[in-house]
Amino acid sequence: MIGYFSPVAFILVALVFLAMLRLVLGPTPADRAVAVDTVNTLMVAVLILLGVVYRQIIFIDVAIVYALLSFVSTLFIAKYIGGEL
Amino acid sequence: MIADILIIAFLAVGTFFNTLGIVGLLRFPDVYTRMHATTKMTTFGSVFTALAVIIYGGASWLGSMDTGYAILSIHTLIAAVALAFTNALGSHAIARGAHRSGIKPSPAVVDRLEEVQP
Amino acid sequence: MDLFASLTTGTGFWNPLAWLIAVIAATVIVYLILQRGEPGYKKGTAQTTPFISGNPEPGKEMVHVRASNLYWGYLDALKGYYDLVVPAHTGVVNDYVLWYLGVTAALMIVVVVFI
Amino acid sequence: MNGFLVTHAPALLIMLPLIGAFAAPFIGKVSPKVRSAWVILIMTLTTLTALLLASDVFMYGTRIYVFGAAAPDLAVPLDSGGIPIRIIFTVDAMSALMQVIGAVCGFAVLLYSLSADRIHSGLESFYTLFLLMIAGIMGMVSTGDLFNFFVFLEILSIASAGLIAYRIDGGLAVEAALKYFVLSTIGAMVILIAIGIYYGEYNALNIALIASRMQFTLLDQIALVLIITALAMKCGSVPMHFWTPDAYSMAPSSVTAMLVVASQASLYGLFRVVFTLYNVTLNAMTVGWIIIILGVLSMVVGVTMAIPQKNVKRLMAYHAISQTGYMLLGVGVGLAVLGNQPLMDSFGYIAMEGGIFHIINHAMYKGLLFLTAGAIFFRIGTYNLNKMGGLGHSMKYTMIFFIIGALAIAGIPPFNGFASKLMIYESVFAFNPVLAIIAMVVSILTLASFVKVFHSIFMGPKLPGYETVQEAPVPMLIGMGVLATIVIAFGLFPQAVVDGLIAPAAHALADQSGYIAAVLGGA
Amino acid sequence: MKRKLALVIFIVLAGGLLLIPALLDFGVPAFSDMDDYFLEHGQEQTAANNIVTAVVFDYRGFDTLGESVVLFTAVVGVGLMFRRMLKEEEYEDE
Amino acid sequence: MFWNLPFIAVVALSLIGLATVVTKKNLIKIFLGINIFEAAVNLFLISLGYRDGGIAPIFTSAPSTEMVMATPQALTLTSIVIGVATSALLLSFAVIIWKKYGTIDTDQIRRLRE
Amino acid sequence: MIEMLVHFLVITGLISSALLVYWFRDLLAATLASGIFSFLISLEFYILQAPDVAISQAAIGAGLTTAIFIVAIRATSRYEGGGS
Amino acid sequence: MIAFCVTFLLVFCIYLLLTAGSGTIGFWSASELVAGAGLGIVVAGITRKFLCRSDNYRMANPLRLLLIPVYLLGPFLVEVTLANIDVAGRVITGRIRPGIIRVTSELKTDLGIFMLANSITLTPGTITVDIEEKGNDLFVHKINIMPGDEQKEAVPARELFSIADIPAWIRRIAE
Amino acid sequence: MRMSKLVRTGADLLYPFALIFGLYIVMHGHLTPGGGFQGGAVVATGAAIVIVAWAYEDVAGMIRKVTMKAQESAGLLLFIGSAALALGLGYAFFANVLANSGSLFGLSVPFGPNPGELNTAGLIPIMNFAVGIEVWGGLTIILLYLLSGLKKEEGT
Repeated sequence: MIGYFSPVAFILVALVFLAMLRLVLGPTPADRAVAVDTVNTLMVAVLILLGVVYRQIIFIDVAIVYALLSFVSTLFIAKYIGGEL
Repeated sequence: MIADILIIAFLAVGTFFNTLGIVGLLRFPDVYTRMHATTKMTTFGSVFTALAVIIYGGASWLGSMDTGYAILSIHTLIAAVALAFTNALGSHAIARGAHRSGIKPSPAVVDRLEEVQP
Repeated sequence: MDLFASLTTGTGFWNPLAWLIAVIAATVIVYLILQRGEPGYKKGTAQTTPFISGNPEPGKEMVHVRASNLYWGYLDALKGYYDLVVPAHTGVVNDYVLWYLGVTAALMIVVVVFI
Repeated sequence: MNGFLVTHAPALLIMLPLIGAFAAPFIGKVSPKVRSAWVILIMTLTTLTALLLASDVFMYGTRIYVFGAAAPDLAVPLDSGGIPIRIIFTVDAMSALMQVIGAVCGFAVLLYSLSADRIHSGLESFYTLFLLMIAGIMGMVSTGDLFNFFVFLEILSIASAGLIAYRIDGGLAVEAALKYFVLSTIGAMVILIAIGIYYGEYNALNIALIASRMQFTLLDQIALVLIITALAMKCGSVPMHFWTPDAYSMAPSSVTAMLVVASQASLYGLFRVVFTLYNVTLNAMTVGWIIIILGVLSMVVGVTMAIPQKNVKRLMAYHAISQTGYMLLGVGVGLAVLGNQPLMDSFGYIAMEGGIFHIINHAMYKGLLFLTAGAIFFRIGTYNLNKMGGLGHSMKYTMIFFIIGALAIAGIPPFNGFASKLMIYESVFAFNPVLAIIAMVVSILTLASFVKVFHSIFMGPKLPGYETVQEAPVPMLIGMGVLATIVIAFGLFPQAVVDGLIAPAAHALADQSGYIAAVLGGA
Repeated sequence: MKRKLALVIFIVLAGGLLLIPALLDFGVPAFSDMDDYFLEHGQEQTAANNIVTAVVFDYRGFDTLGESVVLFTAVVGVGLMFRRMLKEEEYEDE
Repeated sequence: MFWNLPFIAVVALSLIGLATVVTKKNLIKIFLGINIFEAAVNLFLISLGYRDGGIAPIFTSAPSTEMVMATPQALTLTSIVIGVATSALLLSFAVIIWKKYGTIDTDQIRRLRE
Repeated sequence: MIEMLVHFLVITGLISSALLVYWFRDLLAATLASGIFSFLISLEFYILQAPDVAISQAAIGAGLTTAIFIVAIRATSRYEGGGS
Repeated sequence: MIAFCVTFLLVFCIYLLLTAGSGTIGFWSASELVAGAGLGIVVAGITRKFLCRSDNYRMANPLRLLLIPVYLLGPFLVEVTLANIDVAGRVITGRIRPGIIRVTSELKTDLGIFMLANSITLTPGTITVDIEEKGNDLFVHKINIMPGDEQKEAVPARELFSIADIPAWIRRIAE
Repeated sequence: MRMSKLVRTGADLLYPFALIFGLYIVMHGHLTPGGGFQGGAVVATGAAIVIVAWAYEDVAGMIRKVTMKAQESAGLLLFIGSAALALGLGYAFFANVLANSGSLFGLSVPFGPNPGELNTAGLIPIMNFAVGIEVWGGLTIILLYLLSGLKKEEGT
């Protein structure tokens, strides 16, 4: 069953590149923030999948940390571009 | 066997929505519509990939009765819930910040917020 | 562990004890010479004020030689050198880092080539 | 009890300042007096420990301390196949010497700063960082583990940067601290790359183990370059000296005196890498000449840049660069003839002894000079030489201390600078006469520049505005007096010092196999 | 001029650093005796399953202390930067 | 050669970081360059300890095969914390300099020179 | 094999995001690129079997460092070359 | 005190969830239980003022908590799936008609409005852009505004969703 | 300034979760990936969420600088204290005297893969905890200081 997971991880990592394209193009900082947020989400999925691929259950903790903490930089960016910081 | 089919289906759904989300990120005209495409559709897709992992863990647990697989499922569930929770808040924060910084929704039929908060 | 041993320096030696004796002797001589001087010197009288050909004494800050005025000739003689070295201290962080990396690169060439 | 203290002294030397630093924020809340007493107590204990350890090391030889082992001297576990696996402190004669320098200087400077910095804000943080700086210096000079060296280097850099920026009033100090810290961060990272290279090649972090496995391949050469340039930059050698005048001139005077010691700890690291880590495997002539050239450049550029300066501390900072050149020159000559026993016996050891003796002398007299500059600033509030003058009438003791320091740095007998410089001149003359002549010329220029400083500050009539200037407070004078006493004592009894302290240190530095044997045991 | 110099310096540095991938093999370390010791004996000596933690807190515990001290130092330094200055404090002197 | 990819990345990243430090004039940009350089060094340390086909050195319910080395990971942990401490102090310097000088352009932060 | 491809992609992403940090003149965008760089290097640590370091890098490098950089940008100026 | 107990119980449950499968007392070992209790007390002491800022313990009712998974897996999942498919079509075809509209709801509590806003945000096609702090009116960016809606001053929250009555569910849970 | 009400409510809900998750990582440092630094950073990030969601003036009352400073120093002192524990028993600094001793955290583990038991590894969990609260305090206070610099700039 494990064989199914790694191609998906590959596709998701490739999608990160396309998200970085928006980081380059994005005219406003908000666009870039959206790109970063997207990358975060994709990365959590990649981490979960790779954790299964490596058969290491404990690796999932890293994904939880990611899911929790990538949020902070998003909030700071949002607060900054909203002029509230 | 059923588990296999479910995993493949969920992974396919997840990949499909993730891809479409990124396509939307590149195609849509302004911040808000891009946000529609990405933050929610990628969340949906990522949660579905996580669901695939959960099903994999559950099926293996039932097959082998190794508690490790149960732990895998539970932790993945927590990760998925945290992901959904934080993403919703994060995209709200970005949308609010973008609107406050003066980015107007460029193709828009109506903007009620602008009337209240110039 | 002789306290007043001579300092071994390879080719010569230096003994602080001999030096101390010499200094004490010199001090005695100086003192003797000083004893032979004019004893009538008193503080607070006109003896202590400088005599500048009848002109009034200039202000204290005029008498004092400023630090920038010292060694003017020396600096002027080495003008070419200083024009080279002083501008190198630009005060820009980037240049400082570049100097450091430059030395690293130069030494890398030297060490790899010469060893 | 004494045995316990001596056994655990290497660790206590780090732990005491650390505990003092951690508790200082709490104790500072009570009252300033209690805080001062606490800091003094910690510093006294540290100094006593350093002296105890040094006496033990000079009497019985290298002492090691293994962190985390069942017994403090069990370097190699029985089942490990003859390799040390834990962090090991290796205190040989050279390390002990540096510890004594750091402790004594720190003690004197602390006495001075208790009264000099009394009126400022943020003093809890100031003393915390001061103690952390002491801990960093102690750790750097006594560790026998490369990564541990890096960690302490970082502690030292961060604490120094915080202290340099202490006077944030107009931003100049922060600018200096920024320059220092950017450079030192990059340097530390480069050192980490070098450590990584050693680790990748030999799978070891212990200096003795790497030294025993050293092959001197191409990668080792690259690592050597990376590590010696970074450490030479940290000790302020030309042409990577640019941060030195900025940082030295803008830090508070007491901190500047400690920064001198800190830069010498980096110098120690440089010598340790070259002599203990590589020793005869490297091409001693080439690396020796590199160090000699760095030293000569430092001497010449430092002293020539010093002469036109108008800020007294900046001038002294350039002199510090110039004096660092002497140490590099002396030890570099020793390195250049390393492996050639007849030459080593005839002048190599003397040159190294001169260089190492100059380290301790420089720490003392340069610290003294910076402290006098600080005392003058404390009274008149400026460092600008053009605005000074006639202070000799009112600040007599400060003037005497300044004379002592100035004559010592210029190499006038009977002060200690003369002794070490004489050793360097004569041994370097045997190696290459041109270098010795350059060294003497630099010494003359040093004297000239200090004559200028002395004239500008103390000579001349009492300037208006400075009539009411008083002598510096007594605690500051005590701090300066400690250093001045050492300067005179080392100048009057040079051979005793050389025999007792310097020669063992030089021989310990040159003796790689002894170092390896002390850690690994046997061969 | 300076830009060209920087370019030359960077090329030399790149050459020097590229020796690392040229001479070190990724994935096949030459020596590994110290780490083998940790992997073999770490679990029984420290009773910790995570060998990284065993190394961080036991075998190299002193480094960890140093690292905590670094963080502490940085905090104290940052606090010093943002401290409340007294009114009568005057330092500056160009 | 393909397996030396991380080391090549280390070289590339260090050069990019150093180039940022040398050529950019903005302080914050310089700090970002320093961050990249630090990350490159961390990556170098981690790749040193990697063994082909090894697993993480944790004994909790993992298949028992060869393990990667543990020491570089410990060193990298230390290095990361040192990096964040460094960044914090540098940024606070930049904030103070902005307050006092009104600029964070390195060409203008040069009151101390000669 | 696919793991190797993932590895290759991640390293390419690392280098390109580092170049983005170099290239952006808007400091906020550069900081965001540096955030992505941190995420990717954390993923690289993960692939190299160092989960401890990956957690550490994710929490400190990607979360807090980005945050304090943004605070510092707010306290100074946003564009490179922008004066007061 | 109530706040402390509520926080402690919640935190303890999360800890137990994280460490499930460690031993034999239920799924847990004795040391995990002790450690969980200790850490729970610490965390509850620190965060009780955060979690229970509004001093409103309606959510402490276990029945309401049980409703949350039912809600998430039932109507919410259906809505999200439908909306996702809808937006997927829009991504491919590019037919959009965006705008920001004002949405009213009868929810009063912070938690209720929070859940509604998150549900709206997670449903593709709508994002909560802002909230009126006093009246709890949401401003929602919608990717496809129904013709006629742009004239309305405010739209009830129910009309944003197609099948399930999400606001009613949330009222059942949170109020 | 505060962020919107939704973010504030979310931050309040997330804070206990981040705290317990961080402490979980701290306590399980010897069993799973993680440890003092990582867990401390997670907790500090949880505090950062609260800090960013509320205004600085509000946060100054909720998360106090004095407490954080005390916590940091206390963590370090606990660390040094546990390291010096070995000194009294005749070992060197940092010797892990509690491991395999049968007392607190003193169970031993079999060699090889095993699911792990919290009550092992001797001093390591204690040190993990010490480092955890130290990093928690340190990183939080850095953020608070930087934000306080921001406020002062606006005041002048």
